[in-house]
Amino acid sequence: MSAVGKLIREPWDELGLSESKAFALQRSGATFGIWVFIASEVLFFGAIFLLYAAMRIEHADAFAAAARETNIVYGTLNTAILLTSGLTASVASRAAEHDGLRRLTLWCLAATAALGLAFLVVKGLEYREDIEKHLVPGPRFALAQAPAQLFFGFYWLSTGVHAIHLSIGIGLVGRLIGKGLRDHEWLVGNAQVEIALLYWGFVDVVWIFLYPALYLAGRAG
Amino acid sequence: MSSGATADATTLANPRELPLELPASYLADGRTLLSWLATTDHKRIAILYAVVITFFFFVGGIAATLVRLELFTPQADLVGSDTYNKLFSLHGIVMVWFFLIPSIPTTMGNFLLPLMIGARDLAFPKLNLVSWYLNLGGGLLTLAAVLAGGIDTGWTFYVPYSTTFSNSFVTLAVLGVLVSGFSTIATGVNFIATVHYLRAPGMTWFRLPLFVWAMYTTSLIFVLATPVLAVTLTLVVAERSFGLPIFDPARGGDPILFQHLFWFYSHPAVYIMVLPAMGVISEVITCYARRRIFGYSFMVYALVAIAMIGFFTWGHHMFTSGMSPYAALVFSFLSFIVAVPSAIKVFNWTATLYRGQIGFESPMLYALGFLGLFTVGGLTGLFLASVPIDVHVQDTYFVVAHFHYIMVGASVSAYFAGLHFWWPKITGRMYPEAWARFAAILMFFGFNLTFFPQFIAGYLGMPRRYHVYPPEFQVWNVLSSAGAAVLAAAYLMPLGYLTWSVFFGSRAPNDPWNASGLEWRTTSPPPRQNFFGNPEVLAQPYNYHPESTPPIKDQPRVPSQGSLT
Amino acid sequence: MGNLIPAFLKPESASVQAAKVDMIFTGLTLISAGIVALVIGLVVTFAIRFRRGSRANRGELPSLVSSEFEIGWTAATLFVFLFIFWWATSIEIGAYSAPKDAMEVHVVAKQWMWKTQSASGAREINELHVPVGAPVRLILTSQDVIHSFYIPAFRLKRDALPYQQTETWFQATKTGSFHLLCTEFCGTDHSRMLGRVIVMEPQDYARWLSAQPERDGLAELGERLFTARGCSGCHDAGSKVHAPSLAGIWGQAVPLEGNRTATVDEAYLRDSILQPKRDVVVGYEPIMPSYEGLLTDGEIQSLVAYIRLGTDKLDLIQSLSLEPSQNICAPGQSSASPRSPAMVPGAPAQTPRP
Amino acid sequence: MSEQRQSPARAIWLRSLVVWAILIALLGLSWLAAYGPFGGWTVAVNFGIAAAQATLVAVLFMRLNEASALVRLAAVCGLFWASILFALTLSDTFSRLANV
Repeated sequence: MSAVGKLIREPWDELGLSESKAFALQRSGATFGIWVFIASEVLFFGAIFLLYAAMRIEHADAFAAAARETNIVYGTLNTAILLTSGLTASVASRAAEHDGLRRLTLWCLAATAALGLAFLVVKGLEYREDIEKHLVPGPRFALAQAPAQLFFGFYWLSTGVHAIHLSIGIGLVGRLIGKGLRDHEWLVGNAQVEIALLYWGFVDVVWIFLYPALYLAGRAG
Repeated sequence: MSSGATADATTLANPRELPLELPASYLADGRTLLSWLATTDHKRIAILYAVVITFFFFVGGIAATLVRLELFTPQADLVGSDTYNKLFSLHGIVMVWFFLIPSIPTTMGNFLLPLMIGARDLAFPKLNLVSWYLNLGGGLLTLAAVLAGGIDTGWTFYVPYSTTFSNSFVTLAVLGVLVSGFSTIATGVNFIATVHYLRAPGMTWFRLPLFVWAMYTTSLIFVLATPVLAVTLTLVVAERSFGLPIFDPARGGDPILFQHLFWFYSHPAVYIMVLPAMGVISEVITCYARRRIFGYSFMVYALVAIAMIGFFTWGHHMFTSGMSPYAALVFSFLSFIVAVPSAIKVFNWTATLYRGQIGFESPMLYALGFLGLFTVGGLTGLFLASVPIDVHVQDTYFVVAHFHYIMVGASVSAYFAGLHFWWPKITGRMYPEAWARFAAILMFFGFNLTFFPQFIAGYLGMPRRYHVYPPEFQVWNVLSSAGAAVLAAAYLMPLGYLTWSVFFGSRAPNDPWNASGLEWRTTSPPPRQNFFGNPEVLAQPYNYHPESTPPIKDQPRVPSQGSLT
Repeated sequence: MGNLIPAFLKPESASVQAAKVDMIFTGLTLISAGIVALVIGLVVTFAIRFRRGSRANRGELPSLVSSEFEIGWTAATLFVFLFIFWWATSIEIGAYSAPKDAMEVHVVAKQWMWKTQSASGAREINELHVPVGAPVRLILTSQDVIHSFYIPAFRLKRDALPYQQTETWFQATKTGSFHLLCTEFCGTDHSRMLGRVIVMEPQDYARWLSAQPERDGLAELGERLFTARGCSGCHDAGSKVHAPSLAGIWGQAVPLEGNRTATVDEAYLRDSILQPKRDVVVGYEPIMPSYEGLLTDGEIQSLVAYIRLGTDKLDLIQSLSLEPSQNICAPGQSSASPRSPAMVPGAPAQTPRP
Repeated sequence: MSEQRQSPARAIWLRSLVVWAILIALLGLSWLAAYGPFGGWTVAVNFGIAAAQATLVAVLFMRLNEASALVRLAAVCGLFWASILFALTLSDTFSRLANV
């Protein structure tokens, strides 16, 4: 069986199509599938941002005061890290389509995973600082206004959910690296590469919106 | 093979030729437990789902029985208040998330969707298996919550009761529902990709059977509504277990926001339950009326319109909640609009009967019952969409009766209609028709006796979720409880005779109802590969008129029955 | 039209709104019954006439029966449904805002009881007395979870939300005693969270009211001051500071330093506020600062009235004084923005500010 | 590696780097804008920039520009339903606030 043939799964292998056509159709189906899932995720994070919007409208002052307490340096650094990981992910996804770019693909995948880990490390440092500053909602919360606790409830929840998504992304990319190292032909044109990196891109986009929501509110004045 | 009849490629092979050199049926394709638990065959996964949801149907049913038994008298005489609250919560949670929502899509949908469009399997078979495990895992988590001591929030999990005040196992149950939500999303993605990518040659969008359209539109709701439920439940867990305040009113949180998010999912969830039912009914009515569906394209548009507009109407659950009166009017208006496509469907089914050759086999009895019950359920929905009436009957037994007419009267009737209709295809066995008809009729009358009195009790002012109630409502509750006993018997009957038929029923031919769909153009039960050869579709579905062209260019010779061994 | 439904199927109707709801309910029931009869009638007719083997005509459908038919019944249902929407909505809009002169009643729900207080000062638990024919505006809140205030005979229901206020109103048309039920699931004894609304003739109501303990609004003001000026910080039961509780001390004799006693009356309380170190009760340190110049005479009067009533009797009011920011369902405390009179409850309750 | 093999890599890098540079520049702009004198418009500016960044990532990094119409439809569906959720819920929140 050819390299492409090995990658065709049921039921795409029984459509009576030639190998290359079946492979292309399977890839296109998989891409569509992950986009449908991303649409679903848009609703998931949409609901989270809706909560943010409604609560901020109801408690504008408390939210501004609370957002000033987040560490904008960590936040901006992390945004830059994730945007850069988006770059490497995109390059990896395009390079994986070319036969001769296996090394580039692997390096970019590795860089993507590494940047993801760096993000989590920075996030961990930030969490430690937040805990030291008593920014965890509860009786020892640092700010006087009660609704400020809502902001930090949202902060911990949204960053936590995002971190879980990112960790899944790191796992997926790590799996691609492992498979790609073992089997020289596995990466080329494989739908799984594109799927993982599209998911990565979406996690990126979520953070792009979390950044102004969590770090930029209430900075002026 | 020497029979002269085999000269025509499109006819069935002689039954005596059964040991043809053809694949065994999906049931005979592996006999170990592992061959079931690790299967990627959509048909076997459908059976796995059927086992799980049947179990949960009876779990929820037992809870309902105890609730109805308790309500026989106005006083508390069977269980205490906390137990009662846990019973109706269990009933709601199990029936909504572990029976109704997965019921038709994951069993008949899984089994029939690829067969109806001429595909070998769903687009992502492994994902399909993962969905089943997620569904099972969610169910077990919820069951664990019940065994640990139960949950008493009602299926709606309203904050701040669920986050701050309830002393029951909310987190565990909520996690169970959350996990089953992921299962639902995965199923939705799978169905959508399958319909887009794996239709057989000639199976254009407007040749799809309405059941496939129903699965497709249901999947849209799966994918687009369920994530919002996931967020809502995550927030409940975060607030309850990690102390992250989001809805806590003491710190400025807004419980009405929770209700918005909850109903953004849970109203479309009603359409998740009823759209597949509509799909089943369209298949059954056309077959037993021997008539093409009246207004096929309008039926399709109606399905799509219900799935779309169904997302805009959630606020009618919140008219008395303190929501803004302006928003209430907008939601009221949209709720009236969504009733229009439902009405169109009812009229079209009725018109399909006109000039038919109507037979009254048991699936058709269920389908005709569906028509009546769905009409009553839908029209009482208009009462609830009218703000002043809703203010009176919201959270009373009127609402309980209304949604049971839709979810039980319509959806469960359709579930049984479909189960009987496709039973020969799924199991390769015929069920005892007389018993099936008796159960269908008993179910219809038992249902009406159970739930119609609840409309009256509700209008008279009996609130729902009441353990004890003012004595003037007793007569209606006695009627309702009596009906519930009939209904329970009617639900147990199919369990008995269908199980019997699996072992002792006569062998089913490939197309016992002389139906027109692609799923009947293969053996009963079908082989692992679904079809013999590559089906090609030539015409519209519901080809029941003698004058029309044969719909399907048939495959090589098909054995007249699948292998059960 | 209301007469079409037999009496035992009709809940008691005792408010202006109830009559309107019953009218549209009956109308909608008739329309629905017509549609159900039409559908079931057609299904049964077709099922009999076109049963398998009957001799009815099975030919092509007449050309009339085609997409025109579809469009026809789509338009017809849309028209009927929009008509019902218009009808229901016009009733809703017409009845949304309470009349300006409505009597005001505060309702506080908690697990599992209703506490009501009318503007005239009468305070009740699980009961509400109102005069017949007078519009009554309800301002609801909750101390714990969401409850829902439901009087079936008035066709009236409104959720009571924690830390927020909601409003609704009614005008009783019949005297008698009516169920008050909770319809939002609120925990163990949800189904026992019952009460009565007693509608009385105005003169009976006046008599009932005059038999209630006297209220002049001073005590309420005093309670706010008690919190606002920091009295409660030391004198509350849960306080860490060692200060006497003031609950129920009115009229009592208290022991003072040097074997004296004093009766708690207006003069003693006034002295204790302005010159606290003079007559300290035995067992307490003279740690209270003087409020000389910090309270006006009127404010002292209010505090005295509050203590006289009993500091443990008024938590109802306390639960109603919310931070405006936490209160988005409620009409504001002051400076309300202009509203459309058709849609929104009437002018907000002006709470007296210290 | 041969000349032919190098050129696709260079093309890939070149395009992606340009997009990345714009993204980082927008990030800096957003940061600055947060401290800027825009009053109530700061929120709009910040989220506007975020929307621009998200569009760039979705279209060029996640390759919606090359994707089939079906895939674009899926993406648009997500946005459309999210906008319904926002519009109807916030209409309630706003009109409740307006009544305070």
